[in-house]
Amino acid sequence: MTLRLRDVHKSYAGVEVLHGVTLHGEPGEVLAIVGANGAGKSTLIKILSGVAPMSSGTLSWDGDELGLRTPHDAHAHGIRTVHQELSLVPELSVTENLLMGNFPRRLGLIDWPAAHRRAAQLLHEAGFGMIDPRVKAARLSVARQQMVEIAKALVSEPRVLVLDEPSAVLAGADLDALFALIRRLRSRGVLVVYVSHRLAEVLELADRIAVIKDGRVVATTTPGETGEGALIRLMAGRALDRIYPDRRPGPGEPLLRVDGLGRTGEFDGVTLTLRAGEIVGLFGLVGSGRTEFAACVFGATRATTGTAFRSPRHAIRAGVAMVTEDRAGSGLVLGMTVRDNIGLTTWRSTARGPFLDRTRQRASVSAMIERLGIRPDHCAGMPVAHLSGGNQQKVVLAKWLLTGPRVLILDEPTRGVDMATRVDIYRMIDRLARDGLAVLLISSDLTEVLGATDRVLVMRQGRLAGELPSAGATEEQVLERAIA
Amino acid sequence: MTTLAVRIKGRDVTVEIAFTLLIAALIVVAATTSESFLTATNITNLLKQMVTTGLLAFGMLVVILTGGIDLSVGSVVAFAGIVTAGLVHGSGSGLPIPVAMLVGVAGGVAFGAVNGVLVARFGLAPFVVTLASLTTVRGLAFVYSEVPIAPADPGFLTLGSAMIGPFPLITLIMLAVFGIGGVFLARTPPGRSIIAIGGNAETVRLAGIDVRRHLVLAYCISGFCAGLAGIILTSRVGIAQPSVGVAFELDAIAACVIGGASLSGGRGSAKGAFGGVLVLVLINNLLNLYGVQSFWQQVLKGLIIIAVILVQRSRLPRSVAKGRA
Amino acid sequence: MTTLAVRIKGRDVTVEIAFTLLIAALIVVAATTSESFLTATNITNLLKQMVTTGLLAFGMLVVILTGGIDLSVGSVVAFAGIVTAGLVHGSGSGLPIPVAMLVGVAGGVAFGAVNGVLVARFGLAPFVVTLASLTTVRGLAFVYSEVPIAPADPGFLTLGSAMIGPFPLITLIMLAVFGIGGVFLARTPPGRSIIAIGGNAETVRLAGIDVRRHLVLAYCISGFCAGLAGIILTSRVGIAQPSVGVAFELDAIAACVIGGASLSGGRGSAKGAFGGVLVLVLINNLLNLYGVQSFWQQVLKGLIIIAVILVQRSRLPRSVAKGRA
Amino acid sequence: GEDKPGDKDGYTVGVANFLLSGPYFSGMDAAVAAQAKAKGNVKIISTDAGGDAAKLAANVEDLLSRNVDAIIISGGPLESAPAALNAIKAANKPVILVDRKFATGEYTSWIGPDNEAIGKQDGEFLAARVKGKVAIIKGGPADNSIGLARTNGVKSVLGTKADITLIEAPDFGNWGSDGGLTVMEGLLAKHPDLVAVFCENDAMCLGAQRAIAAAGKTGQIVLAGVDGQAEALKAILDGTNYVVTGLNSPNVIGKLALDRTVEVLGGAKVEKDTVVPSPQITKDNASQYL
Ligand SMILES: Nc1ncnc2c1ncn2[C@@H]1O[C@H](COP(=O)(O)OP(=O)(O)OP(=O)(O)O)[C@@H](O)[C@H]1O
Ligand SMILES: Nc1ncnc2c1ncn2[C@@H]1O[C@H](COP(=O)(O)OP(=O)(O)OP(=O)(O)O)[C@@H](O)[C@H]1O
Ligand SMILES: [Mg+2]
Ligand SMILES: [Mg+2]
Repeated sequence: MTLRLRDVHKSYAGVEVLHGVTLHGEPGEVLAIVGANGAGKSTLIKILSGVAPMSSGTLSWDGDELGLRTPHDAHAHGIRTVHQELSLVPELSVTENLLMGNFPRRLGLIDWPAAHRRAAQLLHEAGFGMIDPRVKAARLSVARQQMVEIAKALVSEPRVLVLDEPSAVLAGADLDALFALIRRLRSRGVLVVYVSHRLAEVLELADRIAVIKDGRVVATTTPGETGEGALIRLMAGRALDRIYPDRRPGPGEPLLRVDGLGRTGEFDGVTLTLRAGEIVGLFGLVGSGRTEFAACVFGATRATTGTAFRSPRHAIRAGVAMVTEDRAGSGLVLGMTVRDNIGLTTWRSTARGPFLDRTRQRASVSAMIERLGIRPDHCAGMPVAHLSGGNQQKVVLAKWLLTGPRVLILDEPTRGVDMATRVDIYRMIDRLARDGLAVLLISSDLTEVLGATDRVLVMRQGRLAGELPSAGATEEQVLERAIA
Repeated sequence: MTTLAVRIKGRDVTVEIAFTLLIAALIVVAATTSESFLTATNITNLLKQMVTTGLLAFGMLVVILTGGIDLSVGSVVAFAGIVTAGLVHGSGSGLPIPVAMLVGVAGGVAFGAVNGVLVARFGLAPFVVTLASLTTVRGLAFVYSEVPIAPADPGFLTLGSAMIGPFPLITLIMLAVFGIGGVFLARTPPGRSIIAIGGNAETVRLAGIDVRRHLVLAYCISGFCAGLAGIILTSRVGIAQPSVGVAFELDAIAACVIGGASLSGGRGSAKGAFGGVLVLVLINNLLNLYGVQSFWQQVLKGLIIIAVILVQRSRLPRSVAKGRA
Repeated sequence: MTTLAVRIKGRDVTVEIAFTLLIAALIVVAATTSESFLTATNITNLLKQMVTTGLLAFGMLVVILTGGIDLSVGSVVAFAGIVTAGLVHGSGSGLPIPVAMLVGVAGGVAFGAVNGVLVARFGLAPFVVTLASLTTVRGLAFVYSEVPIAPADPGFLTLGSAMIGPFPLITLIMLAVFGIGGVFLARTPPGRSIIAIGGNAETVRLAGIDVRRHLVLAYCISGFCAGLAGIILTSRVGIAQPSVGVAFELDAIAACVIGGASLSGGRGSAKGAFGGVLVLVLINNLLNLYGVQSFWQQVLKGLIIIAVILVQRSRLPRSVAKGRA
Repeated sequence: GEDKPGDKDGYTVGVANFLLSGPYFSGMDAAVAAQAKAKGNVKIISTDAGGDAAKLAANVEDLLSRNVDAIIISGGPLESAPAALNAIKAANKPVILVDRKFATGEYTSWIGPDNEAIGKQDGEFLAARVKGKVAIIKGGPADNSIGLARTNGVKSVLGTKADITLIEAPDFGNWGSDGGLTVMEGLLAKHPDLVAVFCENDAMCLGAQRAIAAAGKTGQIVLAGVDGQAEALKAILDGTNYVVTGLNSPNVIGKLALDRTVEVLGGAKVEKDTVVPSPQITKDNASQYL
């Protein structure tokens, strides 16, 4: 009873990204896969789930080979996958997204009441009972959509459950619910393949850990015989003496002041000031309204009380930049090249007369690719859709840094970003702050929110529920303010 | 969150009510301002006049739900009609009327299948595929018979003229299509899959559902409706003309959108589309009853359509609303 | 990895080469199989006959790039033509020809602006908005004058008949539109923004670019091209007919898609659209030179279009290809 | 209650146009209305089916439901409308056809031209004038037998002449000037040596004339049309290469049609079919029709 990948190769458009991966997993274990952005984790998983065919190699269960050609084949063999990118049908109800393809029927017709009951039960069993199965998926926050994605994989008890960065958008209680679920499944003999950049949770959860680097398995180990530092060294090929930079000296003059900002049904009476040279963390549970608050400040949505920028245009003119949490939805133009995506914000400001200044665009873009270490390093002309998740995130960041912002709002900027790169990002934010920028770092990652910032604001149900200096504050202190 | 859901539900409901009120309003206005509106004859006319657009609109709706579009329906109407009439008329070799009609409808389904395969199997843009078949099928209709065909057999007019009690048979047929079709979309797995495909084809594929087969099915349904409309139209007019049906697709599409369907797929309902058909037919009927001069009718029709979808718009979430077809 | 980019690039190039070869092939076939193809007269005809479709295709391309569509161009062609002719003809009160033509084009831009505002400001589906204006504007053309108008002044014919060396003036005008337009799309911020909007309007909006204004601009450009096509066609024919231009939009859209544009927006090029126009015009011209009978021409035209976009398809990534309009 | 015609001072007459978007048809509609105005006691309700046969039936039904006393059908390219005619019969109202005589179905009276005769006229005129290649530009498919009749007329004359070869354009001019232009351009490319062109209506001829002028063959090719559209008459009068057309005046037909309708309503016994003469129009007599 073993799932075996033997000598798996995979090429996109003739370029090999997996160079002979050999890996196995046993029922009733949690196999974690870690690796830098672009290492090939998602690709491996696409192969496991029949989404993308392998170029060569074998995938076998219990000795006999599974020729997976479609996701359907994978399902047939009890292999269920939660992919990195959210993929619910927004217009349909949670119930329908969950049961798609196998509805309860009466007289050949779908029995909706029964369907809703079944969905509610599924969500409950998965530990996500707080979600109303009748709501349209589009109405759910990113985090809750992720929960639905996970519940989807449990419609029929899987033999193998593959999770590609499921925790990226989860925090607090939701994250605990997920871990509990994974442990339950393991105890029922399910093989759980778990991809994550959050090494702490990997070490806490996994039975075995496979480290992938540049399309090869460079090590398989167990939490017992390794630690974060060691893993990072394996992934990045370099040691990271420390993750978070030193605290910055006391802040300078105020750059952005928000006073009693509110938006009906989302957040209310939020007042804060961002000063030059400081990094302010904004923590909150999912659904607490941080994203909505940020969008409103930036002028992407209209405030109902208080004043913010009239439009993103005005915000940018005033030197404000915002990295949104939804990369595909509002961060990138997936059909366009990396160059166009990075240039988007500066086309007009750098134009020569009526024309784009192409030479200047080229120069600044390759400078950014260099500076942020976006891989592959010659990606400027590639469709951004062909980059790995983490590298796409860097492209978004690059786009905003080019506007030379004085205030930088980052909504979950390290979501899906590997440890080494996170460290780079923390360093970069730190450097920016030291150069006199004010940074608002929205994050659901407690350690990050305490480690990388000077002070932490906590949001609860759309209201600011407290402020703490990051130095010396404990995760418990932050959490208790975040939980109603 | 429940409250939110309710609010959402509540919101949709308000729009549907608004839409129903709109139609009611149209009727009231008509009834009060034109003495001839509520006459038995006129009501019967309305019932008959909504049949062609109605049938085409339902077929179109199914395709639109997948995120596609079917521009070829007008040509298919002509083809099905002329072939059927030809087979009945066929000197001596004339088929029995029902058989001939079956063949006509089958032809419609066949063209639908071709469209569907080109879209699903080869991933071509539905707009262009059906634009091409609009041209080709129209050509074939003329190739089959350049001259109009009026079957001698008076029985050929039965389908188009028969009344069941106070209701024209053809109207009941159309209502049946909407009824059965509505259930198909709302209560059967293939129906739901078609809607889901319009929302996010990739997700449906990942759910292990055969997207291609469902796409083909959708276009076949549209072809079926067009074929049916073709034979009904022919039997109603009494003569089949290869040039009939030009631009029929436009009214069908308008009806769907007026009924709240989104041309990017995933949103729309049989109920809505039927409402859309009512609105269009009422507008035409009214403008005629008022004796509005033909060209002004066109001017007004366009403006009214805009006005109506402005009401509908409130249903779209902002994001969706952003300038996409 | 280097190879990857090159290969991807290489891939695009291969398709473009294939496309260019296709056109070349068409020309060679034509030249070898029909003695009349390479005659000065026929070449001049080709150059003239591609003008209307060409102008409309470029305007359509810009709208398609935003993810929209403009069905109203055919009606706008008629409106611009009849109004211009009317103003010139105007008994006594006749305007100078250039002024009248300016007014005609301005009318086109105005209708474009209305379409654009309805799409951008009110978030209505472009298909339905322009479908409605197709109806309304056609109506207005007839309201302006039910009967054709033939301006007495022979100067009215100059624009349509003037030759610059061996080239018809109007062809040069169209080429200029493609040239300038191509640069606009490839090399200017608004041009790039229009393409980006088709890819992901929300991202563009958050990047501080005024999506609405760019959408309106796109529809104005389409209206401008339609207006220009209208006055050119009228000056070429010498008579303005309110009924002219029906279904012109279809050829324009076909040209864009044959040229590799995606109707869901974000992908397409002026070069490609121009190639599409060439293909369509060559097909028509060939079928005529061969004396293919009209209905068979229609049948073949549809089939050829399918064939051509099957070649184009290789350009689309699978995901995009999935059954969306 | 259903009011008997005659026992009231005025009539309501419905006009069902198959399509108005053509100068000939809108002219017909206008002529009927004008004559009604002249008569004073006749109210006109005009409808347009926009080229949709079912909508024509629907419009006729609408008119009947508005209880008109009689219906005039301007069928345009529509070959017949049995269902519409049946409906009118069922409501036992008189129906007068203008221009288009329906192939099937019962009608009260028809007033229109003899299209084949017009074709013959043009043919004879050309035969007397030219030798060599003569092109024919058709408006549309033969499902519109009006055009067919005109072409047959021409063919019946020119087809028999040894010194004339007929060339039918492969595609249609769609009854419009722009269509006439493009079709003619195609013809000129393939047959530079044409000496004459016959078009199934004047609109196409006017376009064809432009193409010929652009090709610098005005001196070589003469044109013959049908209808008597104002621009054509002017071109003929000016002595251009547009040499002949046959009058098919919607004004005349429309006027007669309304008079005929009123006669019928008045209970008079009327002629079933009335062919309106279509005088040949050339440079010599063009002035009197302008
Ligand atoms: N469709 C594609 N076409 C071309 N190259 C691709 C495609 N998808 C992925 N790649 C490349 O394959 C490599 C591995 O990508 P993959 O998404 O598996 O990385 P990953 O390990 O999941 O990274 P992340 O942690 O950022 O998600 C990357 O270099 C990426 O650029
Ligand atoms: N399940 C839900 N259903 C409907 N609306 C929700 C739901 N969850 C959140 N919302 C709305 O969205 C707002 C914020 O959601 P969101 O989860 O984006 O906030 P957040 O703090 O940014 O959390 P995260 O960034 O982790 O997603 C909530 O205040 C609420 O109005
Ligand atoms: Mg990944
Ligand atoms: Mg958020």
